[in-house]
Amino acid sequence: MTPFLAEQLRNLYLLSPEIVLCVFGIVIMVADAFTPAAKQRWLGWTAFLGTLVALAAVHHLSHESGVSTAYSGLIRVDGFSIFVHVVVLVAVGLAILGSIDYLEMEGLQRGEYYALVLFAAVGMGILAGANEMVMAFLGLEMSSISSYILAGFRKRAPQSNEASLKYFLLGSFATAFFLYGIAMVYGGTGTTRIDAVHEAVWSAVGKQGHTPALAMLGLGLIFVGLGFKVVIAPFQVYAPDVYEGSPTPVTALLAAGPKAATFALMLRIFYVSFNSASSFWFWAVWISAVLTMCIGNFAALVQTNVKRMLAYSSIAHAGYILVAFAAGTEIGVAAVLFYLAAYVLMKVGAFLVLTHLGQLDERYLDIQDYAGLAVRQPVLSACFALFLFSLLGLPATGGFFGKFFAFRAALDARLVWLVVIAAINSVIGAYYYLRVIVAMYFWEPSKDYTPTRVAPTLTFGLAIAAIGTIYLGVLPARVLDLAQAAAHSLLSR
Amino acid sequence: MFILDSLWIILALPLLGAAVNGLLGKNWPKSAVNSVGIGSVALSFLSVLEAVREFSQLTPSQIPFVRDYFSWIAAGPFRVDFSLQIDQLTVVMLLVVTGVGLLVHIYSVGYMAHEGGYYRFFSYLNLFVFFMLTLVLGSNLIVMFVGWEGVGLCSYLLIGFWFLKKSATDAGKKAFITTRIGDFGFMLGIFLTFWTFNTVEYKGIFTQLQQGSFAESTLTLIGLLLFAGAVGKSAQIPIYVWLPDAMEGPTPVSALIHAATMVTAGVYMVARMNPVFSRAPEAMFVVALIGALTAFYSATIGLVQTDIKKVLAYSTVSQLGYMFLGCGVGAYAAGVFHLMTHAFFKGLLFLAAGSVIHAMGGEQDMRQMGGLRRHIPITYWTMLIATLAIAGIPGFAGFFSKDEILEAAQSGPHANTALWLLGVAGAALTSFYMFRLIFLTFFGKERFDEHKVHVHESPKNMTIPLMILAFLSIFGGWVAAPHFAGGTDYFEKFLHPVFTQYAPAAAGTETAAEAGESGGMQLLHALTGIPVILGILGLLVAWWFYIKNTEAPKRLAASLHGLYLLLLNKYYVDEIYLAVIIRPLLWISTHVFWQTIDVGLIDGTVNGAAHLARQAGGEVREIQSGSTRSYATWVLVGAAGFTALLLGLWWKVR
Amino acid sequence: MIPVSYFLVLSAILFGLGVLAFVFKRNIITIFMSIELMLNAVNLAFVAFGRAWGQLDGMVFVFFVIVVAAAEAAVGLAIVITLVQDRQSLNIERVNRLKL
Amino acid sequence: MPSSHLLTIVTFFPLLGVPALLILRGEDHIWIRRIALAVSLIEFVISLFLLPVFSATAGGYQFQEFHDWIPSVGIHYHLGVDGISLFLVLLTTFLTPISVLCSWTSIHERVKEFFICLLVIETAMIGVFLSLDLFLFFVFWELTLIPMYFLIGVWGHGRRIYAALKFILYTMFGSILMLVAIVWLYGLTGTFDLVRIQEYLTHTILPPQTELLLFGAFFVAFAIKVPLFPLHTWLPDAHTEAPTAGSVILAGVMLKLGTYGILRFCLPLFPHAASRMAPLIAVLAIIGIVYGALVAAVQTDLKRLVAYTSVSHLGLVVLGLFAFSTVSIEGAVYQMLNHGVSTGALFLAVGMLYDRRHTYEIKEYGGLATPMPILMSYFLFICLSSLALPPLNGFIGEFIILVGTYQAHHVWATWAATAAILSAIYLLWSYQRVALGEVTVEKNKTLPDASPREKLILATMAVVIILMGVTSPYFTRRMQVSADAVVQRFNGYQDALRRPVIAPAPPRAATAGAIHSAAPVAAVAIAPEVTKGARP
Amino acid sequence: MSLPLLLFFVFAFIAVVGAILLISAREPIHSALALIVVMVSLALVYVLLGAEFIAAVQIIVYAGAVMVLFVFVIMLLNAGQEERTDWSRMAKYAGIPLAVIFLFWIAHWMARAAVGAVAGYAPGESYVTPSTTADLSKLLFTSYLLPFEVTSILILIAILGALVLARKEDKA
Repeated sequence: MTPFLAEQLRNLYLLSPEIVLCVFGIVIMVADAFTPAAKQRWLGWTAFLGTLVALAAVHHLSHESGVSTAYSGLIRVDGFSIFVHVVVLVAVGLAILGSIDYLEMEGLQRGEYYALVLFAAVGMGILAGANEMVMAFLGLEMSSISSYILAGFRKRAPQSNEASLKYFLLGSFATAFFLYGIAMVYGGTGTTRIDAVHEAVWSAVGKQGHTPALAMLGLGLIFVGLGFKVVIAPFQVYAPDVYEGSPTPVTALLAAGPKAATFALMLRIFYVSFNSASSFWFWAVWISAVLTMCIGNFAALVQTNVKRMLAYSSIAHAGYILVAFAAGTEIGVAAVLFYLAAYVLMKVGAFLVLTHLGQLDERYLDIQDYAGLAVRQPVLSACFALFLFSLLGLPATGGFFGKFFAFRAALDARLVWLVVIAAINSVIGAYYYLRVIVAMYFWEPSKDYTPTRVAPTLTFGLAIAAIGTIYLGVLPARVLDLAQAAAHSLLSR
Repeated sequence: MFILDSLWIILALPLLGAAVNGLLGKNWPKSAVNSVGIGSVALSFLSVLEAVREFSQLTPSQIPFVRDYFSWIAAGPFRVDFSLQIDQLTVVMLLVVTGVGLLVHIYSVGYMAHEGGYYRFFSYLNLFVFFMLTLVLGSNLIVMFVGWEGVGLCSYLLIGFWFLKKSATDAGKKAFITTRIGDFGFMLGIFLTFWTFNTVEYKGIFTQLQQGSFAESTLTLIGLLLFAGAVGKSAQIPIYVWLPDAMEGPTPVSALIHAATMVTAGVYMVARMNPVFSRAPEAMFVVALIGALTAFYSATIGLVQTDIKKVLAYSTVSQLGYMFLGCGVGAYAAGVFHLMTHAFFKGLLFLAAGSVIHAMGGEQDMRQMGGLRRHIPITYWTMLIATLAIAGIPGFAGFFSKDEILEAAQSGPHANTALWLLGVAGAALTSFYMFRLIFLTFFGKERFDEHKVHVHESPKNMTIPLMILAFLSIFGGWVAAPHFAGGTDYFEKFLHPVFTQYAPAAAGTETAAEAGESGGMQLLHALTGIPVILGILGLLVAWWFYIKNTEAPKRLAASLHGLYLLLLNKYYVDEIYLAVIIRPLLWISTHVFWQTIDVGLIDGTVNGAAHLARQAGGEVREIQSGSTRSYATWVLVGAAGFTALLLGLWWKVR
Repeated sequence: MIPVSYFLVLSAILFGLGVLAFVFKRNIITIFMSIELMLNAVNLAFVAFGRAWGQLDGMVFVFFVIVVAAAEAAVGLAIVITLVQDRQSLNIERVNRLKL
Repeated sequence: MPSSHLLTIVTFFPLLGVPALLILRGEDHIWIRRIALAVSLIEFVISLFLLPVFSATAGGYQFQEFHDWIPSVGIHYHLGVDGISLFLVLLTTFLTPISVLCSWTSIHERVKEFFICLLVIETAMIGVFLSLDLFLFFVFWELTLIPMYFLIGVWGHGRRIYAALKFILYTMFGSILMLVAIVWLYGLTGTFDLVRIQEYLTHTILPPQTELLLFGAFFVAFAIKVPLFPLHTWLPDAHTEAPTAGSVILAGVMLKLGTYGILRFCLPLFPHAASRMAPLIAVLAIIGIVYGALVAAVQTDLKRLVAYTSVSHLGLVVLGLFAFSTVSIEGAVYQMLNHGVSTGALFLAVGMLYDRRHTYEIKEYGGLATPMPILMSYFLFICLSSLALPPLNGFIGEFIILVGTYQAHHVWATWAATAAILSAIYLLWSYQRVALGEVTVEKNKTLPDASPREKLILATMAVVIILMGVTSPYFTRRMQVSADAVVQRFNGYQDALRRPVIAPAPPRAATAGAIHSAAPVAAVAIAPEVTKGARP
Repeated sequence: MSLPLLLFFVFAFIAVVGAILLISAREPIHSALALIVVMVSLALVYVLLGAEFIAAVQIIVYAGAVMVLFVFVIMLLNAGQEERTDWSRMAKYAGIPLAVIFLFWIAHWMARAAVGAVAGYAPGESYVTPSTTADLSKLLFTSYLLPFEVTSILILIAILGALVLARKEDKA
């Protein structure tokens, strides 16, 4: 084998999860044309299989020791990337499981849907491993453009269209900022390679005594672009609308996947490229964290639409993640990663429950509809309660440890007041989560709502999410170790 | 040494009786219940007798005779054993408690024969005897406190025995709560004692007092705090108010608890703690002052009461005042002596009054009686004896004890003329209102409807206790009689060690004014002393008013209308307490604490915060106006803001 | 010779105008066009910086941006068409069913 | 020291009942109750095995168990028992079967879930008492909330939802701050292990400001739970709306979590801050005592009344703790037990009334002694225990606390002693209104007296009340060493303060290497007064 | 003033005016045309920068393809005059002023940064660097091979999206 061929094979190997997803995506796309409507759900299973195979590929990659780069350093395969891949793939897999019956019910069962989901996953995977802003940009766009379409997948529903349009316009708007940021960073440092930017900044600091102002400006604009995607204040505005309007399984995906992947990119850019400027961006993160938590929680307090409430809740959670982000330490990275893992499970889990509860045309999303649900559907209610408790941050759930590690990281960096604000916020947040539980458990059963049987597919998905949530809540040690290793690999050269 | 070594038997018997009756007696026949009730107390009494016999054989160094049973409280250095002790003072109290207790039990068989809750009654009575014995037998303040509170409980239960009557339950509650106010002081006294002496054992406290020197102010404070407990329990000014109300209970209860034993616990306690008081003259003065004031004050109220038991109740308050006066002027023995004689004659008075009430079919208003001496002669005679005794007519028990107290107040080491005057005046009033009671009840014409009320003499099981007590009311005082003839006061001699063993050295061993005048002169002096004269005067006035000239009281009442009303309404003390303390407290609790602070302020703040949060949520959601352009503006705000922030920081650092 | 900063300032002005257009315009398609304007500004900046650094990487970036913009345009306009079929209006202010 | 898994068994045994209950059909109420009762009784018996083996003289924690849980963060599964927690555990295991029994007939709906909640709550509470790892402690602490939240919310009365939310939000507000403090403490000491933190803090003196903030965060969490005035308003609501078993558990054990926490964490870990804040806290405690009693007196709702008595009683416990004497602390611990039994019993009795009439309004009752003498006798007896009548249990605890407090602070004890008067007022008054007099409401004339099951419950409580009144040294002797240790530590700290203060050098967790130093610098700027001196 | 500079100012002026026209035009089709003007003039600016390939792509892809699409859609939807509806208050009072400020803010820093902060840049020299299409394509197919491949997927997504969105809704 020639060295060239060997290198190309290795490149392909290192990129295997994305390739697997692409292949499955294309296969589904093609198969769609030849599959009769009645059998379309098998495409969903194929997509799920795709995520499993991709996971297997990720698993295989995880045996790589140290840090490898592919395609002349454009892609970095390290523990960090692998961890984020897993998180993203879990989110995608769960979302697919939630979609199969949903689409059936809505009469939207199409191969394109799953193909788009898988392509979005490719984008997220690229984001996770990007070591070059071009790649980051492309990854971001792949996941975004797929998301725009997915958000509008329920074309019959006006709110789905609206969500799609808003997401598209604002998403592109933010992308423009992101790109301009990249341009400025490029202008300031002469490179767009993430690790090279670090060196350029560092040498500029050495020569001129400070970070180039252009790079700084660029960082600010990058923060805008990425902050938009991870839904932090004041760029959170679009999220509730989009999350509410999108088909629920898509909401699950949107709330989890892109957020996790974009956070990964943010970590790379902020922690690696602008590591030496952390005293500057720290304040941006700090302010944004406080705003995000407060806006998310306060606005959620007054929501009666549970789906929208969960959308606000995911804003609040982005705030908690920022608390860990603000720490600026390796522990902080680990905390962010762990939080993402827990968050993906509980958030997707919660939205999956809504997938079922909403019923046809997402009719039942008001809190009133869930009155006395616990009597009629005890297991589903228990499941929902579990996710809500986890979102709330009660022990024995993943959410608790997520919050705990976040607090720990922030306190470790002496961010006492930030943690206190986060703590108070999480109590405020408790109110609206508990209100749903109040409705389900304490109220008299609602008359309008007729429960339907939970489909096996969804049950399977919910079981995974629930077990995962509890696993992270009871035995977080292993995942935490992985997160720490990932954090370490992110920061190692 | 059978009983002395097992002092607990004395306690255990009544407790057992109480438990058996209380738990099992509900469905038993009355005879079974009362044999358990009486039997246990009788056995206890016999044990006491045996204990006294054994006690008399102890050498002085063995006294007080202490027995530890078990460690009851052990918290760090605060250790309390459940231990009992017996000394001369205890002996007196034991005899009184079990003796009178036994008589009252026997009496109750007849008195309560027709009442419901018979088993309950005997159970409570036995329980009372148990606690009272605990009180007097305890060898430390805590065990005493147990008995102290326990008798309070029994008092509560027995006053409210007829729990269907609101007045009865009110009275029981009032008794308990009011005495608790005193107990508050008592508890603080115990705390201070422990703080000072690091122990609560009598022996330890007294020994330290003797050996070390303690600040008089501390001792005074201890004395006053302990005395506060006594004031509550023994119904002295200003918290005597519960005792008259306590007459809502069955009469045997009044006799035993609210005359003979429980209410004297305060006196016992002061006497018991005499080493402390002896070193705190100011505390002693307060004791004497409160005692004298109460003695006079409640006697004035007794003048105009018409309820036979109320008269006796105020009389009890008054007599308790004498006892404190005695203790306060240093004549502890006299105080205890009066305690004993009072137990006899006041117990008798109550039992006899009970007999009257029994005979009258429940009527307690003396204005509805009259001429009863022909119908119930035994009751009449015994009651007369008791009245003579309480009025201090020479020869009767009360004469000896009361005179001794007044004498000490006049000429003892802590003599105080003003207090003496109060005491003497009280004595005159006592004589008056007691004879008023006798005359109204037993003399004159029958003021009741003989057809409705079938007046009958009480059964034997009621009259025999009366007779025994009458005997004691006459002769019970003679143990101290020789004193008046210049001889030895046997009672005092017996108690002498208790009050001298730990007495301050300077005070010496004087207790009775034995020296000086010759015996004959003394006797003459005593017999012609002002108290006696006034006592007889009181009798005569009462005779004048209620036999001779029955219109006189009305005229007097009319001419002194204000004073009369004041007395009749007991100086409006209950009303004042209600208006000044209870009502405001309840009002503040309800309106200020509960409604304003709890509901308004705290919950208001919390709910307000919640409301505010929701309102903030309502405001915050306005950001989400639904307009894409406004969303873009927010992104722009962020872009401008954060770039400005970053470059601002950059500018600063550069 | 033209200083690079001239290009950059031109880029900034165009970007700013693009932003202004986004918040100013009400027609969805025009708003979309303002995004294209912003992307154009970005491209200019990339090329200018690339020149400044003497590298071609900036131009490569522009290439990708153009590709993405084209893809976005395809999808975006499809979304717009779908929406207009439903709302019968191109006014962005009428797209406010989802709010609060 | 015998190394066994006894503590783990004690902690988690009740959970065994959960799958057993889950298997049963929901309608099979009889077997559900039986199994719940059996599990809780066996649990009680198991917990009794602690007693003979527990050494009264050995210091420190006994029966310790130590396993890794999340090693990379230094979180361990560390259980241990000392004289303080021993009896609290027993109290828990004792009250749970009682609660099961008292819910025998009063719970008709979702019976299975009800008993599952009870069993879970038992495990959580025992876990709180036995945890020696701060993190583990916190986990159990929070776990107690959820089942209680459901107990109140699902099986409660009228305003149950408001009460349940109020309960959980109040408590969570406190506990989240505690979590922050726990993590912060971890940052300072590098461990979550209580024993090691204690050791560390013996050698190192925290900067006063830091200590005060940490103390405050812990204390507020505990004070809310206790509840200390003015954080008490959730309690009356929670009690009033909770089902009887919920109230029994809540008053009997859950409030003790607060006082236990103060004793276990606030005092030994932050002695200086504790002593600085002691006057303030004592004043609050005293206000609580008097205020709780006065407000209790004027309540018209029986259960609310009892709830306010808890405010008063636990104020006394807090006072005892902050008097810092062995005597008062032992008294406080003992009083925790007493309060658990007495107030638990009060709630039981009140619950029995509720079962008959479905109201707590006092004016709906009156003269009940006539139709139900036995129940009312027990009620009176329990009232007497609660108003600290010697020689019943309440007296012992209250007296010891007051004696101990008085040794150091005359004025505090004097104010606190007024409780003796006030408790008599509210209890006897309410008893009078409920039990005495003529029967005023027609319905009440035919109410049945205590059933055998109720008699069994009440008699058990009565026996315990008497036993605890007479045999207190059995308990206090076993607390002695532990209480002494707290006081010693406190005194030792006072000595240490007189030595020159050495700025501590906190060991950092191995992985906690900062990748840069700028963020912490910025962070310090946020809270300079907080972190000042925390790092050399 | 040298010719390139003069040309630059001319093109820049046209571009800015085009952008302003885009904003001020009330007919979408006018805006589209204005945007085409901007694009073309930018393409000319690229030429001034020595990026002829980009200039060509700009004309072909942007002005040629993308804008045609825009115009096509405008025609398809028969988009008339912009509707005058209520202003979003947020956009009116905050958005527009802020956008203006932002414009100057960025322009200010761009001007400043380009002069001082860009390391290794010497005015005048860099203009001689050859940028041939060949060099560019070499770079594109070596270092940037992966993104190039990825764009194919991106375009696939776009096709898929257009397909999904444009397909007639079958009645469920």
